[in-house]
Amino acid sequence: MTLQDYLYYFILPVLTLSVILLFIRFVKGPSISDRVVSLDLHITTGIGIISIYSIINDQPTFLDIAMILALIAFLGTIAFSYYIEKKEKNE
Amino acid sequence: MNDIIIIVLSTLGTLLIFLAAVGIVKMPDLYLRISVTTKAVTLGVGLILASSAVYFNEAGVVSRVIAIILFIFLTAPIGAHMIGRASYFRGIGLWKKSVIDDLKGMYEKSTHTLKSDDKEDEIFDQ
Amino acid sequence: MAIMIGVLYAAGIYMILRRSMVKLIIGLTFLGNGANLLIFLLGRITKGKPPIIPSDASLLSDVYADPVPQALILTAIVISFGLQAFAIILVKKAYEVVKTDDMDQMNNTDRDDHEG
Amino acid sequence: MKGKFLMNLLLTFIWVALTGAFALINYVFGFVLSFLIMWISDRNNQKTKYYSIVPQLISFIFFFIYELFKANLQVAWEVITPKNKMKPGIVKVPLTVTSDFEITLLANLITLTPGTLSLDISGDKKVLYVHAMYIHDRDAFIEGIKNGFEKRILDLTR
Amino acid sequence: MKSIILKTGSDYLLPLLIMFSIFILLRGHYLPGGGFVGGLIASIAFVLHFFANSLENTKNIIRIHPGLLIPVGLVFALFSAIIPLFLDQAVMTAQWMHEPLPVIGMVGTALLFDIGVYLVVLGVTLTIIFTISETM
Amino acid sequence: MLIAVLSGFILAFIMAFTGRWFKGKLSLLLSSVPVLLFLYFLQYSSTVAQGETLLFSYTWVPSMDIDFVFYLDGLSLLFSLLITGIGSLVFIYTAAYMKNHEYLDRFFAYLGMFMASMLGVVLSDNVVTLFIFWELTSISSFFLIGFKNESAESRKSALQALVITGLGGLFLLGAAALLGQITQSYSIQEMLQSGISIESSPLYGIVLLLIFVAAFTKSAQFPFHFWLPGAMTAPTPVSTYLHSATMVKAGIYLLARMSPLLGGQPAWSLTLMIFGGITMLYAAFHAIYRTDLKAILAYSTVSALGILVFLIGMGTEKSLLAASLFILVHALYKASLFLVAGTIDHEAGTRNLDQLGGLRKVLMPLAIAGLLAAISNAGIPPTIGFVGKDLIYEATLGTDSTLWLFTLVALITNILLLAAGFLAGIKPFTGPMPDALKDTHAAPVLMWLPPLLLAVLGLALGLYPAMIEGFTRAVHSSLLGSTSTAHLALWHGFNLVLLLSLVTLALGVTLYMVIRPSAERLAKVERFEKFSPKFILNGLGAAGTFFARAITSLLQNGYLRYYVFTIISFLTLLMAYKIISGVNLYIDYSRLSILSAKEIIIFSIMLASILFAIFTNSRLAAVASMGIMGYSICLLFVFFSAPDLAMTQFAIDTLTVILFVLVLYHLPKYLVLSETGIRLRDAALSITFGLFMTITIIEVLNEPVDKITSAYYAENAYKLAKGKNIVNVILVDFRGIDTMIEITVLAISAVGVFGLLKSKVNENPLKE
Amino acid sequence: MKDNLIILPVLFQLFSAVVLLFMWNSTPRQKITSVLLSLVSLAISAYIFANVYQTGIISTQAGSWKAPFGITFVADLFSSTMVLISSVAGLAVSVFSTATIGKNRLRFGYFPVLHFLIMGLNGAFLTGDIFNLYVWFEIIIIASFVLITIGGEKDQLEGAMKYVTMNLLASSIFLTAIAMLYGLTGSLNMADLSLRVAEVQNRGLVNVTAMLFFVGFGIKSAIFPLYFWLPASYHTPPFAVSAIFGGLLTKVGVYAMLRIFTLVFEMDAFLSNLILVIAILTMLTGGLGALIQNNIRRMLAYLIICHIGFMIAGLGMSTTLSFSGALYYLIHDIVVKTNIFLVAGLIFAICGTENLKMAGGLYASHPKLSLLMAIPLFSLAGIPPLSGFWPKLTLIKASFVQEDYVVFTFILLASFVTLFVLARLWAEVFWKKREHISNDDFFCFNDYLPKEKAAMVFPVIFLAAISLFLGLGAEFINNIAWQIASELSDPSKYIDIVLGN
Ligand code: NA
Ligand code: NA
Repeated sequence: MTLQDYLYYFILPVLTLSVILLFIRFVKGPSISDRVVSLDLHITTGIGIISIYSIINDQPTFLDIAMILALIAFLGTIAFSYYIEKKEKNE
Repeated sequence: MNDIIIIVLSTLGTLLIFLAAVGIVKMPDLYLRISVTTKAVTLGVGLILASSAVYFNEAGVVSRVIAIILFIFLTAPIGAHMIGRASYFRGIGLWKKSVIDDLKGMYEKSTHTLKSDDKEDEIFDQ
Repeated sequence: MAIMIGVLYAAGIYMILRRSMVKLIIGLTFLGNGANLLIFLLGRITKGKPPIIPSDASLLSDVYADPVPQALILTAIVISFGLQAFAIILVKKAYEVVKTDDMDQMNNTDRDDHEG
Repeated sequence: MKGKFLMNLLLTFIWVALTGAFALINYVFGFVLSFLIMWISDRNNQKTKYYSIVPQLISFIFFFIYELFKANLQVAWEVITPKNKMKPGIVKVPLTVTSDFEITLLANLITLTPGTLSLDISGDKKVLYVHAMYIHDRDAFIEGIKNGFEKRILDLTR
Repeated sequence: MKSIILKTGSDYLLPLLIMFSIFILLRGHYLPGGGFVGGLIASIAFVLHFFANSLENTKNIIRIHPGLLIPVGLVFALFSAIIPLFLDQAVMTAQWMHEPLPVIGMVGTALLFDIGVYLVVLGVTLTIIFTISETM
Repeated sequence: MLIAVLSGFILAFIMAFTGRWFKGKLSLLLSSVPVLLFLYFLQYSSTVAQGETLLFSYTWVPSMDIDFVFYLDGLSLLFSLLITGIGSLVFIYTAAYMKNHEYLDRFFAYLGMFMASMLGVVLSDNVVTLFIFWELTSISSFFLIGFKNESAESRKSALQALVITGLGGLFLLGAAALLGQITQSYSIQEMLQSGISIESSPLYGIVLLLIFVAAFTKSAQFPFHFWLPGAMTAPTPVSTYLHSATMVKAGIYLLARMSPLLGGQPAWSLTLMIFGGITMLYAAFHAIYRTDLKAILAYSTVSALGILVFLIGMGTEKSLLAASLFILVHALYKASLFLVAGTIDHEAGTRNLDQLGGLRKVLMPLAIAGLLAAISNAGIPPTIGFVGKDLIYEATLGTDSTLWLFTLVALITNILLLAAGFLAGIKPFTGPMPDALKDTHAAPVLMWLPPLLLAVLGLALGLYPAMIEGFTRAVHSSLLGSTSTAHLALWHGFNLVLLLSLVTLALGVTLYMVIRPSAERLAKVERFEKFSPKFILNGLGAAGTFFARAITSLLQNGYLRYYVFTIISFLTLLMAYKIISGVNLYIDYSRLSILSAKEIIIFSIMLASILFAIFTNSRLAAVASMGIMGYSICLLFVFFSAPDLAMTQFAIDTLTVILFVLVLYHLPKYLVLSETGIRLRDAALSITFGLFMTITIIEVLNEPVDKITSAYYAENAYKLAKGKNIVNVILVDFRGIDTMIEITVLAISAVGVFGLLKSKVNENPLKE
Repeated sequence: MKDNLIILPVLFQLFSAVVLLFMWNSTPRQKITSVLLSLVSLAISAYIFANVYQTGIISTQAGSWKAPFGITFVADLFSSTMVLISSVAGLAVSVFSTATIGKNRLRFGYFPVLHFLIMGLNGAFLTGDIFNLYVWFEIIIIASFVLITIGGEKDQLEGAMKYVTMNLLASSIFLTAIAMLYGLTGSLNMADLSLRVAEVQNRGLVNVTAMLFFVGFGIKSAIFPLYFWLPASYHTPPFAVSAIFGGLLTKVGVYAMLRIFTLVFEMDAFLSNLILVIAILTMLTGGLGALIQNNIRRMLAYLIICHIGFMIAGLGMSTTLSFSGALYYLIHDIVVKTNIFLVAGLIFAICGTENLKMAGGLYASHPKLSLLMAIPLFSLAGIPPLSGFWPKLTLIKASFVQEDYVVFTFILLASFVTLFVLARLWAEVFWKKREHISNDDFFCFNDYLPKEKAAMVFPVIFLAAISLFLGLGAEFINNIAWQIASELSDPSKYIDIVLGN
C-alpha cells in the first residue's frame, strides 16, 4: 500500500465523512450562527482535503487554492457576524 | 521516513477534524460547538498542511504552507470570536446546563457597547 | 455530473418561478453555476492534471485538462458576478422603493392603463 | 521606529518565502514592496509596538503548542465519550494587559485553545468575557488564564 | 460593533493580504493566479479592514475614491490592446521586453493587461461594497 | 412628366416652410399649379384622342424593378384631366371658401399632395409605384378628412377612412407583388403584352380577391362604403375633390385598368356586378333618406361608384363605354353639386334640407349651377348626363340572359339618384325661404363660378358630345384593351333606352315631389343601422379590441414567474421534440468518467444544499446554502484540475455571499409561498427541463471531439505567449479580448450599483 | 485600409467611455465630449463601412493568433452596416440626451454607460467568435441594466426586475448553447464552427443546440412567446434610453439569429417552419398589444415586437430574397424606432404626458415639429415610399416565391395594424385638442433653453433625414441588403477569409 493509496482510501473518506457531519449541523441549524460556523468549518476542512489531494496528485499548485480558501473563508465569517449582529431582532 | 511522518501527521489531523465534526453534531449549544470545533479543525488542518509540506519538501511549498498555517491560526480565533459575540448579542442562549453567565445583561443594545461590570448598569437604571 | 447539472438547472428554474425576489436571484445563481459546470463537463474532464506547463518543460505533452473551458468559465463566472452584484442591489433598491419582496406585486408596469 | 523596521523585515521574509526565490534581488524587491505596503496601510496607526525579544517568542510558541495539544486531547475525549462532564458557562476575566495588540493576542490564544472561547471585550478594555467548557471553579479558571497566557504575553511585550 | 480583536487583527492582515494579492497577480502567468484573483484578494483586504474599522478609516487609507481605479485599470487594459495597433499589428498582440526583469520575469503587455484587470477588480469590488455600506 | 406628377409634393414641401405667406390673398396664386398641370395634360389630349399612347420612364429602384414609368393613354389622361381640372376649380374655390382660415396653407399643402398622389396613381404603369401613390392618396386624404382636427367626429372619420382605405391599400400591395410574381414584371403594359395568362394561374383567385378588396375599399363599395359618408366631416372642397371626383374613383380606375388584364372571367364579372349592384341600390336608397346635403351627395356618389363597378364588371363593349363616359359625367356633376352644397353651407350656415329653401333669391348663379348639375345627374337631355345614362341602359340591355334584372336594378338606382340629385341641386333653391336664412349673403364669385363652370361644361359636352368622342374612344380602348370604335351621340332615336330614360325621369321627379326629407324619416332608416356593414364592422372592431385586450392581458399579465414559466415551457417543448425526434439515444459507458466516492459525496452535499435552499424559509439560510454549493463546486474544480477556476469561484462566491448579507440586512422575511398546486406544476416543469438537459449532456459527452484549439494552446502557450499557466495565458493573451470585456462588465456593474444606490427618486422622467 | 482597424469601433467606444468616466464629476463637459466622440465614432464607422463596401469582407485576428485559435473580428457588409447604423443611432441619442437627461442621472455615469452599450453593440456585430459574442451580449445587458435603472424610479425598478431576470435567463440559455456547441465540436470560432458543426454525427444534438440558440436569442430579440420583458420595461426609463433600447437592443438578437442560423446552423424545414410560425405569432400578438395601449411608449414597445416578426419571418423563409427583406427592415427599423422614441420624448416634453388620452394639441401648437415627427411615424407605418415600405414589399415578394400565403397575410395584417395604431397616435396626440392642462410646475418644452430645444430636435431631424434617405434611396439600400443577403446565403467567402484559406 503506497502513501497515495493510504491517503486516498483512508484519509480522504474520513475527511469527506467529516464534511457530511458538518453538513448535518448545517441543515439542523438551529440558528443562523450554527450554519455559519458549519460553513466556516466546511471551508477549513476543504483546505485539508485540498492539501491531501495535492499530495495524491503530486501537484503543489493546489496548495495555492488552499491559501486563497483560508484567506477568504475568514471574510465570509466576519461578514455573517456583521450581519447577525446588525440585524434587528424582531425580524 | 518521510512517508511515516506524513502518515502520522495527516492521520492525526484527519482524526482531529473528524472528532470536531462529531463534536459539532453532538454539542448542545452554539458556544460549545464553536469552542470545540474551531480549534480542533484548525489544528487538524494545520497538521495536514504540515504533512504536505513534508511531502513536497521544497522551499516554495514549505514557505507557502507555513504562511497558510499562520494565517489560519490568526484568523480562525478572530472568526470564532466574531461569530460568538454576535450570536450572544443577538440573544442566542446558552445550554440549559451552563453553570455561569457573567455576560448576561452587560450589553447595551442600543449602542452596541459592552460594559465591564454591573454597577454602571445600576446607575444607568436609576 | 450530468445529473448534477440537470438538477442545478431544474433547481434554478424552480427558484426563479417563486415569488420572492431573493429566491429569484438565487435561482439565477444556480442556473449560472449549472451552465459553468456544463461548459466544464462538456470540455471533458481530466482529473489531477491542471493545464500548467511544468517548470522544466516548454510545452504540455502529457495528458492535461482542457484549458479552454476553464478560461471560458472563468470569464463567465466573473461576468455573472458583475451581473449578480447588480441584480442583488436592484433587489434591495426595488424592495426599498416598492416595499415588497413579492414579485407578484410588481405588475404595475404591465397594466394596460399604466401611466408611465 | 524599530517596530516598523521589524515589521518591514518580517514582510520581506514572507515575500521571499512566498515567491520561493531566495536571490538577493528578491529580498530587495520584497523590502521595497513591503515598505510601500506599510506606508499605505499604517497611516492611521501611530502607536505600534512590535515584539523584539525573539527567544521569548519561541518559548511562548512552544508553550502555546503544548496548551493546544492538551486542550485538543481533552476535547477529543469529551467528544468520543458518550457521557459528558461539561460545565460550560461564560466567565468574566479581568485584564491586566492593556494594549490592543496584547488583548487581541490573549483573546485569540484563549480562543484557539479548545474548550474556551473569547466572546468579547468590554468597551473600556478592562474585562474579557470567556466562554468555557469546564468551569469547575471560577476563580481557578481565571487564575489559570492570568498566570498562563496573560503572564507570558506580558513577559513578551514589556 | 467594533471589536478590538478584529481591529487589531485586521491591522496586521491588511498589508499581508495586499502583498499576497500582488504576489498572486505577478505569478499568474506561470501558476494559478493572475490579475483577477489578485484584485479580489486586495479588495478583500480592504473590505476586512472596513469591517473592523469604520468606512472613513478605510477610505482614508485608500485616499482616492476606489471608483477612480476603474477607469485607470481600463486605461491599462486599453493600452495593452492598442499599443500593437501603432506597430501595425492586430489588436491585443502581445509585446514583450527582450530581457526578463528580475523577480517578475518576462514583462510584456500581458502583464500590463493583468495589472489593468487587478485595478478594475479592486475598484469595482470596493466601489460596490463601500457604496452599499454608505447607503445602509 | 415626373415633375408634373410630383409638383404637388413640391408644392406641399414649399408650403411647409413658406406657408405663412399663403394664408391670405396669395392663396389664389397656388391655383396656378393645378391650372398649369391641367393645361400640360390638355396638350396631350389630341395625341391621345388619336389613339396613341405615351410612356415616360424615370429610373428609381431598378434593383427591385420599381421605376417611375408613366403611361399616358385615354384612361390615364381622362383621370389626369379630371384631377387637375377639378383640382384647379377646387383650389380656386378653396381660396374663397376657406378664406383667412388659420391653416389655409396646410390645407393647400395637403391638396397638393393629394393631387400629386392621385396623378401618380392614374399615370403609373408600374404596379408598385401605383400602389405607392395609392397609399399616398389614403394618407393625404387622412389629413384632409381630419382637417378640422379638434373635432372628435372629424378625427374618427379620418381614422375610419384611413383604416378602410389603408386596408385596401395593403391588399393592393399584395396584388401588385403577386402580379409581379406571376408575370415577372411590374409593368402593366408589359403584363398585357407578355401574353402570360393570369387567368390560368392558380393564383388568379387570390389576385382577384386582393384587387377587389383594394378597389372596393377605395371606391366605397358595399360593405366598405361607410367611410365615405363619414368622410363628409371634411371641408367641402375635400368632399368635392376626393370624395366625388377623384380619389374614390381610384378604385374604379384600378378596376378599369385591370379589366383588360383580369377581366372576362365569371369570377371577375359576377363579383363586380353583384357588389356593384348591391352598392348602387343600397346607397341610392340611403341617399334619399338623408337630410344633410353632403350626406345625400355622399350616398349618391357611392351609388354612382356602384354603377361604375357594375359596368366594368359587366365587361361588355357597351358597358365599358358607358363606364368610360360615366366617369367623366359623374365627376362633372357631382363635383358641381358638392361645391354648390359647400357654398350653401358657407353662406346659409346650414346644409340641412329641413332648413333650406328659396335660396335662388340670393344665390342665383349657384342655383343655375345646381340645376344644371341636377339635370345632368338626372340624365335629362341635353346634358352629357343624358348621354351617360343612355349608355348605361344600353349596356344593361345589351346583356342577354339576365337583362331584365340588371336593367331593373339600373332603373331603380337611377330613379333614386335622380331624386337625390334634385334634392341636392334644386331643393335648396326652390320654395319659400325660411326666416332663418333671411340674412344669407350672395356668394363671392369664386364660390359660385367653379360649380357653374363644371355644370356648364356638362351641358356643353352634352350638346356637342363629338368634342370628346375621340377622347372617350381612347378611354374605351384602354378599358377594352383593344381599339374602340365607339360613337357618342346625344340622340339615338326613340327606342327602349329612351323609354327607360323617360320612365326614370318621370318616376324620379315624382319621387322628388313626394319626398320630404326630415329627421324623423332619417331616424326610421337609422334603426336599421344595426344591420349595416358599418355597424357590423364597428362591432368587429370592438370585438377585435376586446380580443386584443384579452390576449394581451393574458400574455402580459404582470407576473414574472408566469413569463419565465412560459419561456421555459417553450424551450422544454422544443428540446423535447428535438431530442425525441432526432437524437440517437445511446450511452457509451466507457466514455463516462467513473465517479469516485468523494465526488459522489460532494454531489450529495450540493444536492442537499440545493434542496435546502429551495425549501428553507429563511433567506439567510438559503444564501448560506448557496455558499456551500459554491464551495462544493470549488472543490469539484480542484478535483478536476482547474486550480484557477477553484480560486476564482471561491473568491467570487464569498463576495457574493457578503453582498447578499449586506443587502439582506434590510429585507423582510420570506412572504407567502405559492399554492401547492403551483409549486407542483413548477416543480414538474423544472424537473422535466432538468431531465432533458441531462439527457442532452450525456449524449453530447458520447460524441467524439477533436480539440485542435486546446492542443494548439498546449503547444504554444510558452513558446509563443511566454506563459506556463495556460488558463491565464488564454485569459490575457489568446482570448484577451474576452477578459477585457469582462472587466468592462464589472466596471459597468459598479457604475450601476453606485448610481442605483446613490440616486434619489425623481418623478419627472425628462427633466429634473 | 489596415485590416486591424476594423476593431476601432469597439476600442474607440471603450476609449470614449473611459474618457467620460474620468469626467465623472463634470456633467457639462460629459455632454460635449460624448457628442464629439459620437461624431468621431460615426466617422470611423462610415470609413470602415466604405472600405468594406468597396473591398469586401475584412477580418482581423486579435492577438495575431490565427483563427480559430484566437478571437477573430470580421467586418463583412452586414456587420459594418450594423456598426454604422448603431453609430448613427448613438450620435442621435447622445445629442438628445444632452438636453433630456437630468442631473440626477448624468451624475451617475449615464454617458459612459451609453458608450459602453454602443461598444457592446459594435463588438457583437464585429466578432467572429461565438463565446466572444456571448461576452459582448453581457456588456450589452449590463449596460442596459444600468441605463434602465438609472435614476431609480419605482416603475423603472419594477420593469427592471423583469428585464433583468429574463435577460439573465437568456444569457444562461445562450451560454448553455455555447457549452453544447463546444462539447460537440471543440471550437468557438464561428467560421470554424460552420465547418465542424456540419461534421457532427448525431444531428439530433445539433438540432437541440440550435433550439437553445433560438430560444436564447429569441428572448433577446423579443419574439413570441419570449418577449414579456419588453412591454414590461421599455416605457419606464428616460426617453433617450428607450430610444437606444427600442432601436438597437432587440435588433442585436435578430442580428445574432441571422448570423448563427446562416453561418453555423443549417436551416432545415422544421426550423424554418418553427420560425415562421413564431414570426406570425409575434406579429399578431405584438400588433394586438399595440392596438390597446394608451401609453405611447408601451404602444411603441408592442410595435417593436410586431416588427421583429417581420424580420424573423424573413429569416424563416430563408431565401436570399427574404433575407434581403429582413435586412432592409432591420436597417430601417433601427433608425426609425430610435427616432420614434425620441419623438415620444418630444411629445412628452410638450404635452407633459405620454398617455394618448391626455396628450393632444401638438399640431396646433407646434405645426412644423409635428410634420417633422410625422416622418418617422409614417416611415414606421410603412407608408410608401418611406423606408418601412421597401422591405415589406420584398418580404411579401419572398412569401410569394415560397408560396407562403399565411405569412403574406400576416405581414399585411401586421402592417395594417401598425398603420392604424400610428394613425390613432397621430389623431390623438397631434390632432386632438389638449384637454388636460398639465400642472404648472411641469417643465415644459417651451421652458427649455434654445440650445436644449435644438438638442432635442436636431436628432429627430437627423434620423428623419436618414430614414427619408433609406426610403427614397431605396436603390442603394436595397443593393446593400441584397449583397448582405447573398453573403449570408453563401457564407463560404466569410469562412475562407476568416480561416485565411
Ligand atoms: Na476572463
Ligand atoms: Na480574469
